[in-house]
Amino acid sequence: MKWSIIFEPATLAMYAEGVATTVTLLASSLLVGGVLALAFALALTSNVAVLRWLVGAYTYVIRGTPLLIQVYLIYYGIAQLEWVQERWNDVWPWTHFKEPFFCALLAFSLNTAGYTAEMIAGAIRDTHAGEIEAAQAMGMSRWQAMRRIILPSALRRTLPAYSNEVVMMLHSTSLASTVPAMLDITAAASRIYSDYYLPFEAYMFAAAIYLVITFALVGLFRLTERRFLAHLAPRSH
Amino acid sequence: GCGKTEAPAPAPQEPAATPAAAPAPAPAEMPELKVAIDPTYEPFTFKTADGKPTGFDVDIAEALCAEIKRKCVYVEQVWDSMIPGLQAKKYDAIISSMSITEERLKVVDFTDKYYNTPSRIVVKADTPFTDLASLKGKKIGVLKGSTQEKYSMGELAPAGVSVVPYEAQDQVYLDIKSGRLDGTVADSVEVTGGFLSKPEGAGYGFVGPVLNDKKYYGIGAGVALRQGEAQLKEELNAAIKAIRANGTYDTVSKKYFDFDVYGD
Amino acid sequence: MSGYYASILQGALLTVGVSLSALLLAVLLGLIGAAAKLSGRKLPVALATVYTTVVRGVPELVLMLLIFYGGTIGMNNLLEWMGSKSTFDINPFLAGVLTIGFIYGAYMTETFRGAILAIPKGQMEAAWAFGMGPVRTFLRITAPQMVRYALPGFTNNWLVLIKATALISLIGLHEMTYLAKQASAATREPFTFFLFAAALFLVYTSVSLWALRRLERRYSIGVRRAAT
Amino acid sequence: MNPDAAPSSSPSACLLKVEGIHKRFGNNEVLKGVSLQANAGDVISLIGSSGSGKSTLLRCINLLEKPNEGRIVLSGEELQLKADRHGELQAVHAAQLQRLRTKLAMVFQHFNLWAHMTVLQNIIEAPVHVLGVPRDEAVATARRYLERVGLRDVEDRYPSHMSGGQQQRVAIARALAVEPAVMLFDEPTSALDPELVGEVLRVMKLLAEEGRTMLVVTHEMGFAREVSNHLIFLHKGCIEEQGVPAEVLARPKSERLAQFLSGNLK
Amino acid sequence: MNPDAAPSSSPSACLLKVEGIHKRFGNNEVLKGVSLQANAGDVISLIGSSGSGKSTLLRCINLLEKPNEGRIVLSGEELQLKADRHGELQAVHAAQLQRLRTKLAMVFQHFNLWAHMTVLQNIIEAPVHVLGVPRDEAVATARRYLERVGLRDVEDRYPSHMSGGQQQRVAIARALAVEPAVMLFDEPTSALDPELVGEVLRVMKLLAEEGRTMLVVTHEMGFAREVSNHLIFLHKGCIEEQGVPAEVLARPKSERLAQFLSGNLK
Ligand SMILES: Nc1ncnc2c1ncn2[C@@H]1O[C@H](COP(=O)(O)OP(=O)(O)OP(=O)(O)O)[C@@H](O)[C@H]1O
Ligand SMILES: Nc1ncnc2c1ncn2[C@@H]1O[C@H](COP(=O)(O)OP(=O)(O)OP(=O)(O)O)[C@@H](O)[C@H]1O
Ligand SMILES: NC(=[NH2+])NCCC[C@H](N)C(=O)O
Ligand SMILES: [Mg+2]
Ligand SMILES: [Mg+2]
Repeated sequence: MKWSIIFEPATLAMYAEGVATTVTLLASSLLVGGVLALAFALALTSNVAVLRWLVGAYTYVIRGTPLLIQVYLIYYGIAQLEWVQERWNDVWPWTHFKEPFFCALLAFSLNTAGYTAEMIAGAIRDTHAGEIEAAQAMGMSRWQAMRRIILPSALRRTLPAYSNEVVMMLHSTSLASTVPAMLDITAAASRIYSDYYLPFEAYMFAAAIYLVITFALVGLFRLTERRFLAHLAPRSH
Repeated sequence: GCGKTEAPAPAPQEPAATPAAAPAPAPAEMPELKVAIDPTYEPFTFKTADGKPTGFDVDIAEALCAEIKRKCVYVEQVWDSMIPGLQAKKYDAIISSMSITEERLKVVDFTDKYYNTPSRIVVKADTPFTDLASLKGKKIGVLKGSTQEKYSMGELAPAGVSVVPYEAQDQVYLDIKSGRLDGTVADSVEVTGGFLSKPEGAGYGFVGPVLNDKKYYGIGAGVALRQGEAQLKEELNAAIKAIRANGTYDTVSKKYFDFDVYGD
Repeated sequence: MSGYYASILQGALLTVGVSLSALLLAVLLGLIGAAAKLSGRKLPVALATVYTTVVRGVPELVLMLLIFYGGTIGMNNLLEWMGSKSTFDINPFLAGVLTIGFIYGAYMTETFRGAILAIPKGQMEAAWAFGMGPVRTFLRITAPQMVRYALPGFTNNWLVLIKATALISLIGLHEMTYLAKQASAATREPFTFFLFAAALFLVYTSVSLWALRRLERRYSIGVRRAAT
Repeated sequence: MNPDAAPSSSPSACLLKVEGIHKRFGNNEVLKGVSLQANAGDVISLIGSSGSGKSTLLRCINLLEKPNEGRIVLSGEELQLKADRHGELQAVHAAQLQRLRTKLAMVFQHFNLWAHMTVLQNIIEAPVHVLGVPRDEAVATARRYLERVGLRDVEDRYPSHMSGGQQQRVAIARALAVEPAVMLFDEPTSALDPELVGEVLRVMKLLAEEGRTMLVVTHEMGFAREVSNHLIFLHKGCIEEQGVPAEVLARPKSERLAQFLSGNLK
Repeated sequence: MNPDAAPSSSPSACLLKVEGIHKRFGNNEVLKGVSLQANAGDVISLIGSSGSGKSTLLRCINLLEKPNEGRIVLSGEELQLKADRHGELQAVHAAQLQRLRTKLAMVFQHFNLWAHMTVLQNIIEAPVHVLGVPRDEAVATARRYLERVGLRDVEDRYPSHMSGGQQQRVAIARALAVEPAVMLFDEPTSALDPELVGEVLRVMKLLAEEGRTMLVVTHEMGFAREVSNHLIFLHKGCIEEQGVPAEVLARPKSERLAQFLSGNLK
């Protein structure tokens, strides 16, 4: 065991860069994925059959194939298409496909959007029918009931499942290490491992970092849930 | 195929074992030698479409195994974890164009070299080149954990070249083809076989000097072994001498190259 | 070219093999873990809690690398230190099965524990009120109902597990993804081969889903669904 | 099924008129032409055995259930209906339906309070976001009605943290807060213990005394007798008998009603 | 809390004796020393407002809830109890507890039918697997009791596919099928509509006439008056009043009981 190497400034700096990449990647893919997911969820629960079918097929494929392959498909696969190659030097938005960060971000966003959309759609469908009827009986329009009653209630109920999804996404970002030039926590560890031949120490340290971030995220969600899911908490009096 | 190097010695021994004796432990059976390869390195180490390892390294490995009366068993490994794998005893030797460098000698042992070829910078053939600084701003892909990576990080990156490490050399070619990279630093023979001679290599060529600075590139490719395996090291050194002497080396070499890869 | 397709198909067999073996291990660990967590005894509860939190707090990939590289080195050092000559040879198949089984055992623990807790207390109370002992109550009342409550979570875990096998390509097991990656690089046609591998995964997950739905239907006998 | 038996005095006073409601679920005809009308201040009890169609009738009145036939007139304005492709009537103008619904508050059998909102938020939701009442005004009204139903210091609690009787009363306050023309109650005391039943019924009695118009599905004969001024007995989707509660309950004409009333051991 | 008020005739006839039951949940003392006894053929009604401890008392009798103090004697055999580290009593011999429980059948407030078993499987489960009755005999008995509670052609149905009233009756049949010495009923008619209430109460009346011993938690004063021969009013964990039902109900001595009974508008 040579833990001293792990705690050298240069090594720590490498891990720090990894943490920065991982956190940026996580935050931005959750943001993009979240917005997409909301739109997809509305499509999944709309009464336009084509929309339901299209988005349904999308989530089915996303959830049925490994994220690693999705990453490869977007990073290496898209690059093979001549149609894309012809325009990615100057035609926006294709120019972005040259950047590894964008490819990773795209893969992760599309992936989490698929899972999150199904989660939200499920919560929308599970909204207590009586509560919707109460809204209708009060004279709310369809969209008004969706905006005032159904979505606020559904999004709140999605929170616990979503906190799992966020933790899983954090873990998924470790796949960014398979994209060249992405130095996330795992890539930093593997760099140190191959430079100093210290697999155990390098990955142990990375695991510890992930564990800390995971706990931080879980704690954050606990607080959020305490605030937004107060109505589901057991009676305290 | 890799059938070129036949092993005439053990062959007659096999019929000698009677079928009745087969279940009993046969001491005549050749012990295995687990050999690590990274088959993304045409023409040295690569795989045929149906998944068989092949290439110059593999043929040499077969020849060496035949000499020392062991049976080569190949284990595939990503380049940057070759040495950890060796230390973890996932295999006993690395025969995959691994250069003998000072740095590696600190953690593993090497046999004598079995070939030595220089590396080169490869970019679009019409790139104007005066010195390394003229490559400023170019994106150069290299194999993670390779001598070429060490060189690029040490010399090109300070000159303003952006160096991107890849998990395998053939992935570098994928990204050159797609246009994400401007070029690579690679073994001159390998890049000729794996890229320049293929359709997507058209328009690319060497620039700059021949690269063989010992500080980065070492003294040629050898068989890497765990430290302390003196006996195996000696056997293999003898075997290298033997195949160079008995012509096997030349046969294998001619199969792949029209020049002498052994170097001087 | 077709040689590559054939080899990827071969890799698919390996994927099936690894995932099924890992599943077996995960279910076993999950049952043990759930029993430990519900036992109420301090040591088993603590051990199981550490197991589930750490495993679920660290990316699978990192755990895999840790176990595959770090683990073997550690094992060999241990063997050497104990004076053993033999080396601990962990082949990628076994490593994959052990790692994935170990990781998903933690998820299964939570699923099984939740399923047992989800059974209304009254079901057990009715059994006790009729004079049934703890073992009979588990076998006749708890276990059959647990299957139903565990199935959705189990299905999820299984689908995630299947997909996680793709990660073992990164430690060198020659399953679909690994072979697709090699074929991609060798032929310089990544799109084609990754798409092919993705399709194979989709087939595998679809078949699993179909089978598990049937199983679920069998076990939901006696369950009323709210009208929608 | 004689409309003259209804407690109408002059047609002008008629607040709610429901005519010839038919409702089928698949092949099961649940309502077979039910008519009723309520004048301002009427309290109508709706009784009948389980499955006789009481809830369905109430739900047809505010179109939570689409009837197959029938007319609904509220304060002289007829709800415009047209048949959809399943032969069920739906509102021609969504806006009209929404407007009429604000005048028809419903207290559901299972309260249907919005679980993620506090008591106060539940009550001011419709006044503020549907009727456009200013927020503080709505809050003031809400507090007044909470007090009316005997609830204090509960406005920041969530429905799930209150007892059944309390939830029931919040639901009533929520309905009252939109100041509806007509209130529809669906078994407002089911699943309450006898003491809470008494409590809720007392609140409704007070509302009746104030002259509110109510349509109440109930199993409490005591309430029907003492609070309502008209009683309707529904049987298999038809009005089997109706009239002044005390009379009808004491001397049922139809055999079915007699049998229904004898079901109680009490 | 005078044991002489209990319907005992001779001590030998005493089937179930419960003495000085105390039960605390945390700091909340829910039962404060309740004693009662039942002779063969007694039907005891237990009334009291919500939260007064009725269910808890019933559950202490068969030790589904661990009392903090008290004795339980069934058919002259005392249940051996010892305090655990939380100060709650638990059975010394698990085997004795199991044996006594087979003589004390319980009908739960929420039925607690086993969801994964058909009606028939629910009923024969305990006779076959606990009492060791041969299967066909148990099936025959089960069918007999199903008929007794007025159920036919339901034996292969799952509980969730039946109405509340039907489930309730299956639960009664399940309890009867072990031919228990004493039956414990916890609000056996909650959540039923008036017609079904009558139906279930009739079944219990028949059982009473047959001389079954029963302890019934109920909100139905009619049942208490007409079927039971002893009535216990529980208030805040104590027996506030008890005696012959008709008398107690007509002339309650305690103020609390008078108030409780007036809660009904009926
Ligand atoms: N959404 C529905 N789909 C199909 N059938 C329904 C639906 N809602 C109600 N029914 C049927 O319509 C009939 C009348 O139901 P309704 O709820 O109006 O009865 P109810 O008089 O309110 O009874 P209860 O006193 O039990 O509440 C019942 O037979 C019921 O099964
Ligand atoms: N498991 C428990 N933990 C804590 N408190 C409990 C528990 N069970 C019951 N209680 C409390 O004990 C008291 C008595 O409850 P019990 O269920 O015996 O009332 P009950 O008389 O049966 O009422 P109801 O008529 O509503 O069924 C209540 O205040 C209740 O809140
Ligand atoms: N099979 C391979 N990929 N070999 C890479 C060798 C690269 C270089 N010669 C080195 O030693 O680092
Ligand atoms: Mg109803
Ligand atoms: Mg109770």
